Amino acid sequence: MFYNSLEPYLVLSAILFVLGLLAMFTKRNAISILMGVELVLNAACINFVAFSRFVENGISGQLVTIFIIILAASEAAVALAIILHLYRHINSINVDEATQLEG
Amino acid sequence: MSYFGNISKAFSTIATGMKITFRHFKNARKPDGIFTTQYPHKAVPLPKFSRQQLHNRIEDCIGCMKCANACPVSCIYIETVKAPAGTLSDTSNGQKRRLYLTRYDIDMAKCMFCALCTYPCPTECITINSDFNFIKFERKDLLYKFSDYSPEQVEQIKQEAKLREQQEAAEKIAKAKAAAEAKLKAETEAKAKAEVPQVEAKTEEVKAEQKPETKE
Amino acid sequence: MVPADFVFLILATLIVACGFVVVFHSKIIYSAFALLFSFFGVGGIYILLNADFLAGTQLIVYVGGISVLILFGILLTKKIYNLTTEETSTQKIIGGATSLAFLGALAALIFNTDWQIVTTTQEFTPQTLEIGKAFMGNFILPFELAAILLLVALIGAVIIGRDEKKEEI
Amino acid sequence: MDNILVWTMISILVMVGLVSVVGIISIYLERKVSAFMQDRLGPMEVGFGSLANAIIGKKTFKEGRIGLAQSLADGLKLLQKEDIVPKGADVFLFKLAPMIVFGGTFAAFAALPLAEYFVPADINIGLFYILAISSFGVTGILMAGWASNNKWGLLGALRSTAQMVSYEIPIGVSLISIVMICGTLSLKEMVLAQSGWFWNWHLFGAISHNGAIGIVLLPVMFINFLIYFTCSLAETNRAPFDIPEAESELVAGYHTEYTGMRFAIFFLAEYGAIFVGNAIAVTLFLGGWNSGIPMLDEANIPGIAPLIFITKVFVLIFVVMWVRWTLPRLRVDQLMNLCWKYLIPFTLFTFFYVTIYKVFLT
Repeated sequence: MFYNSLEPYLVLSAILFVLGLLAMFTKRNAISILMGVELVLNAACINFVAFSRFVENGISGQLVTIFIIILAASEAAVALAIILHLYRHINSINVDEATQLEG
Repeated sequence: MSYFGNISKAFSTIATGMKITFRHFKNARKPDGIFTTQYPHKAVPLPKFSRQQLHNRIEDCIGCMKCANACPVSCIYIETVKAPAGTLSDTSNGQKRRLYLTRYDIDMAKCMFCALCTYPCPTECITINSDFNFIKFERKDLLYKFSDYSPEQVEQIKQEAKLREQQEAAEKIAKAKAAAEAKLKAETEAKAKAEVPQVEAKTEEVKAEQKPETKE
Repeated sequence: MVPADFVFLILATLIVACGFVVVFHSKIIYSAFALLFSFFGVGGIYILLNADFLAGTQLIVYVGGISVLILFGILLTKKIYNLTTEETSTQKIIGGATSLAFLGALAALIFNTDWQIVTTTQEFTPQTLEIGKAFMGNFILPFELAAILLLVALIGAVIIGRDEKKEEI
Repeated sequence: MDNILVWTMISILVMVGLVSVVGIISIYLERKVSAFMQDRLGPMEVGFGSLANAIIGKKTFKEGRIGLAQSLADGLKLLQKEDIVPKGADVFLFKLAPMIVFGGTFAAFAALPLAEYFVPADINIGLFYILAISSFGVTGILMAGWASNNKWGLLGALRSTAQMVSYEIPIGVSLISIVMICGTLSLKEMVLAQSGWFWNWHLFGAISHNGAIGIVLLPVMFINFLIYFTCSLAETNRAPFDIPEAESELVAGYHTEYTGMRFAIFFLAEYGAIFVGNAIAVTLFLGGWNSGIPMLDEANIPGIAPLIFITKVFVLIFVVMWVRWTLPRLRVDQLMNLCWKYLIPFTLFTFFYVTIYKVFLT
């Protein structure tokens, strides 16, 4: 019923996507925003896998998801490096306080 | 040191160390492989005259208080009641016991194991022995009680002693009265013999005073 | 209702509840741990979707890697001995309204589109082999690019993250 | 549906039993081995008789011979202890952390192939699954360290996490070599490939897969096995890599503030993780449930296969303990040196070697 039809997965991913969006909108902490991004990426991943399971009946959606995971890993690493750098510079990770563009 | 030299040194040192520990592991069940003793069953003998726990042979104790006075931390508590002559047996080395020991407590929690109490004892009844295993669950259990008498007996002894004391006091008062009368009599006699030389009168006076004391 | 339905409901509840904690909890450390459980639930969803290798990857990379990275980031940028790592949120009304609008639009899309569903019942087949073949076949170029991307990200993270004193040398 | 549930419950119970039995046996073994190596006797008094007497309240002291019931008695003691939550702790996370650590270890037990027909969950990506689910415990450790609001706990947790994350790299690469030779991620099939004489084990090269020419893999497999074993020591925070729990620096690391049963759960999880790590070593390198002598395997003695498997694992656990009581603790920089300068280059070398072998010699 639930598990072998497409819509429940899409609804789940929509809710997850909106939650991630909300985190990106409302939070001012850089790490919280990063968490929102990760939620959005996961929502997209669920969509890809669900489509490849029900619509395509193949594995290309899974391959795209693996690329997304690779992307998310490198993104998280670079983003955290930037956040640490920011913290050393302005002693805060509130994105509203990061107003200097130069170094 | 080179990179591969490091690796080979690591391997050889690890091998050496592990060989040593395995030798110990292998020898563990042999009698000389173990360096500990299974304590409650076997114990390493203590040195002779090691000072661990105070003990009092209460049947030899005369209640002289010498040990209590010698104790630097006052951990010996003695309470005695006078006994009528002949009711208590003699000690093993022939001393007379004249006191009921209603209380003879040693607080091992306070004791500092100096053994100074054992030297002045005239009957050698308080000793310090090598029995070190006096673990107790509560601190009040470390107050060792040596007295033979149960609390009821102690009560009885104290009452009897009180009665005897009262009797004795009554007798004493009576004797004192008698003595005072005798003294008064002697004084009046002395006054009457005013012409007798004063040296004689003084000696008489002394005798009259000493008499009641010696009778006690 | 078959057991798999219950599993789906439990996992969906876990994911959504943890997502709510991520967004609305005032302590950022709770958000991070909730994010971790959310990832875990998504891994379970992959298993329900017959993507077993993907579930393993999700666990290793997200739960074992990214979550730990985020937790380390939090602990390194806060006074870590201080338990009150709270934070404020802004633009609640605008953000909430936009998000709700998005949700409505997505829901309308989901239920009004005629999805061309090929299959609903599918026997489970191990997919590791197929994924490997695809990576070595049609997807060889993205695969190589992903490898280069990882290398670039590694070097970039090291260069950005290290101390400035060392940069001058 | 009923059948599935019943069988699930039964297998869960069996695995719970296995986890606790493994914990109890490992703790007893650890105490005995450490005692023997230090010229002591270890637990001798608490036999099953005196334990039973203590439970029914008799105070008679029954002399034990080798102290078999010691860890059971310890467990009973820990059950009765007060469960203290520190005042400044984050109560929810503090209580959740041991469950996660235990859960991560316990879930890994599900895929262990005890015998050909006794694999609790025969997953086709078993090895991958075990590696993935064990990384779940890392977060539990971090959670425990942070929630106890204790400097030692937090430092221990951070050290532990950093160590476990960085040692996952050599483990992964060294296991990939084996996976490449076998061509499967299923633990069961890996063991089946090693049946027969003991020289078919992967430790002695890929003879079973490729005949006599597999002998060229022998040195590489030895190196691989050593690297995997070293890394599994580091993954489970055992000496000489017990920096996260260094008693002389951080009282007990991330579980400093835990008492009673929660502490016991951490310990069970630790010994469970050791068992899982060595079970993977046995499965991948030492032939799993195969005895190494075909006649013994063909005799079909009931119950011997799991017994052989568990015996092999416990032999490796003995080596782990032996190493623990021999080698001193490494410093943090030495730990990272070992990982990045020695283990990872060597795993990459073996990986390369196996690739060449696979491409040109098969």
